[in-house]
Amino acid sequence: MLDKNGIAKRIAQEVRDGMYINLGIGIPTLVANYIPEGINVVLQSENGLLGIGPFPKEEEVDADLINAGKQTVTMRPGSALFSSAESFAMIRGGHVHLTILGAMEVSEQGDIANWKIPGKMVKGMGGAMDLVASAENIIVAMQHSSKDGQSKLLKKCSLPITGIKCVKKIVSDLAVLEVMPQGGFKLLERAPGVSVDQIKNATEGSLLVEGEIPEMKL
Amino acid sequence: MLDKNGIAKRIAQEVRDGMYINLGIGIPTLVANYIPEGINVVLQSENGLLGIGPFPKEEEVDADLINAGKQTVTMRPGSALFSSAESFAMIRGGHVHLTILGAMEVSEQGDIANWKIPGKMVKGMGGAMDLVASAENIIVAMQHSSKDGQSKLLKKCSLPITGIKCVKKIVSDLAVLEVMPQGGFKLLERAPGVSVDQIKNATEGSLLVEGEIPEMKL
Amino acid sequence: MINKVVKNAQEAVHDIPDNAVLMLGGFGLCGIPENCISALLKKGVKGLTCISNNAGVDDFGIGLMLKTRQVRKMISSYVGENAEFERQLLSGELEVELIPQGTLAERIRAGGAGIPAFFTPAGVGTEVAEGKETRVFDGKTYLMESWLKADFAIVKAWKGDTAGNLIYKGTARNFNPMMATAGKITIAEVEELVPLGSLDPNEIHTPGIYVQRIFQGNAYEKRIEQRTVTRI
Amino acid sequence: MINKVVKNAQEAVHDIPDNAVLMLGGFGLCGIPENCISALLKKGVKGLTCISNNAGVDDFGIGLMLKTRQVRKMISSYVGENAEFERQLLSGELEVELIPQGTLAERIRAGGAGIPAFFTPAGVGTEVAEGKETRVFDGKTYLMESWLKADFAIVKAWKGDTAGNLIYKGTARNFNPMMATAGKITIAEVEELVPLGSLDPNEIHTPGIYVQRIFQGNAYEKRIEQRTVTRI
Repeated sequence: MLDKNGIAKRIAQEVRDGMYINLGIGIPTLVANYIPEGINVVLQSENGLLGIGPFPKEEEVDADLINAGKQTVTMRPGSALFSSAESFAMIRGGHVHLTILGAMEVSEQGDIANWKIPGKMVKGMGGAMDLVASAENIIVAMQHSSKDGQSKLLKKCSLPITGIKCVKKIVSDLAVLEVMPQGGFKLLERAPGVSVDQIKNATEGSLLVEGEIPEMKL
Repeated sequence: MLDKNGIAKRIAQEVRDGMYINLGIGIPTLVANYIPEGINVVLQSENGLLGIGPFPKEEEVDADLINAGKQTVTMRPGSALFSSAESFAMIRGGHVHLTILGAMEVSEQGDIANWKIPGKMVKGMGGAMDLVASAENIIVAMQHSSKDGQSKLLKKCSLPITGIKCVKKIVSDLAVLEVMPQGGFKLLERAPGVSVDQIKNATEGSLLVEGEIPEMKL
Repeated sequence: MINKVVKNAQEAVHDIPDNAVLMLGGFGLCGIPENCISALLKKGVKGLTCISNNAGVDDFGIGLMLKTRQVRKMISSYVGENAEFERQLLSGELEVELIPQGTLAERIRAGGAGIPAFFTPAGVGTEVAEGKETRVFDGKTYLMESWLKADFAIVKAWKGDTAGNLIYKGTARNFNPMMATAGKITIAEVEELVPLGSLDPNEIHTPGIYVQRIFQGNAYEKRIEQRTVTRI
Repeated sequence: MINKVVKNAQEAVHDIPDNAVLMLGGFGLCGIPENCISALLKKGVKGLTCISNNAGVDDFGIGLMLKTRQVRKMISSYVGENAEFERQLLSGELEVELIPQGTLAERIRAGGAGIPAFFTPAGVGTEVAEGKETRVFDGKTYLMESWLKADFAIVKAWKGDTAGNLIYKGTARNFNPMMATAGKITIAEVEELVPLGSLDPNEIHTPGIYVQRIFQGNAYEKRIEQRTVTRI
């Protein structure tokens, strides 16, 4: 089983040189810590920054420089600042190559739910609906099951959805899975020490298991 | 009868303090020379400048600073530069208060034609179609008749039109006229030395003459 | 140039009536018009519709106006950090319209740019699409969304001149530039009001044509929601 | 950051094939990509569709490519200053689509911003409206217009860094920023190519994400169409 940092570490392996990437709040933000040396990517923050750098030192903190999670950040050399309209023009126009975000549920069709639990919780969709409707390549970072053991990889989402048929890949605490164009979760890799049966039991949607499933290399 | 500078001078009287104004190519550009002292206005150039100043001195000429007529210009203190998309956002969004432009023909409904003579001449509409479709207040600077004596203030435009029901006022070499909401040219002022009959003869569209028509004060 | 300077926040908001539709710039607490929000609280104007990406936090920003119940309706994309906002929303005390962030930004831009409607893929197949026209372009489905305008747009900039030209700083730009274009009256509060000619025309983010009133704000708190630092 | 630098105009345009759809920045001769136009002339690529507000003048800018008959179709808003353009248009030798300038600018922005269609009042009731859907919003009639994209967008900026961030100068900005967003491949030629970190992130007009290739041009002629001076 992977912890949050483990999930982030595995997702970092998906990153290719030259990519522009949007990282969502939570685990996705951690991915930045594990991008290999020599891989040049640019991180986009939808509140108006290309080129997010590390968190600032105490004396560098600037209230006017935050990421989409409202955390104070720095800028790398070669950064650019812009408005929210320009930011989503970039996103909608397909200029951001990869979006990594969290989810409450994903369906075997690639639908994603992550913004609302009716009657209980409303965070709002923020930029997530724009991101999932626009990105060519979407990777979801999530827990495979809820705290009370309910699967979050479903036949159909039970919560109000954020976008349809958009998720391409999932990295959970248990596995790496691909969402197939015709539907279904194809098991690609197991987390260290996790068996195929454990993953089967934790997946409500159709799980496709073909041949030997390798363990992740982290 | 007014010459080009006379027309520009008369139009300058329509300008009010605090206005943002777009001046078309030709006579409209001359209007800037006659705006009274103490009247603060800002001139917009649709190629991306607010705050057009006078033409430059020889040593100030900058190839990267031109107006919509491709003439070299200067900037007044407090100017702003922007893209063509932003420029027409301003125009379309109704932020420019007054548009002054030339015309080949105007109809008594307020239609205007100024971009094409089929088979003979095509200048292109440039920004004129956007300007006439968007501005609250449009004043046309034009000759009342063509060189061979044909009226240019018509019942219906004979040339391909640039916009419908948009012209509010006309200042020609002969007269100042208002286009009535229900149609028709209402005569407001005569050019110095021009009689009402002369204007009647030169106007093909319905001319409304009510009471004594004063001569322009220039 | 045209002089747009007013004395202070109180004068800037003096004629905002009850039930007005307002836009307020900012993303989280970054780039919010602190002085005007204080003036609105003091003025006690009620029944407001506020268009703003967030609603501040419980005890700062628009959150303060939620507490005093001056807001009838919020139009936002994210509730996240504001417990009082979420409570009023879930209890139905506050009318809330949630809009995808990019759609919100583009609808406001459209309002300022004279574009009554446009098509976007955001929200297709979700409850955001309910009642909206959809159309397929190049094999992909899009929603038709309409422009947003406000009676008063209230923005915060870093520097501004007397003609209303504005420059923002860092990510405090966010929604401010679009909102500046979409108000019948646009009010800009700036950290530094500079004389005409002090700003480079090539560096201006919001041309003065969009701004009707400008003043230099004071005592900016610029509260940070998530102070995150690297420890070395 | 990602390094986008190529050696020169020749390398930048080396893979532009016959019959490509190009966007070329500039308004009149102001802000045109002089180096890339020269390279396209030398390369002799044919059957081009060129999207550009103007087509240069007879002996400069895109006008040169009209003379060599490399252009099959022009999409522009204004022909005015170009006799050869007007001649080829009137004789039917050249296919020409004339678009209102603001609509052209907005269609290009829409192409870059993932907005397949929008409504504008420009051209309602004129021949521009023929065959187009109209719709009434708030009592006013609008046309539906669609996005424009290009295989290659070629823009000219004043300064640029190795990551493709661009700053334009004066009114040479014009169509360049929107076009930079709307090319599958965007090529930027700049007067001055500066190292990463030399440009203030707050002053960048075109973020590098839109640019795939950048180089420092040389020998800019910057011809002036209407040199107009005040004599005192």
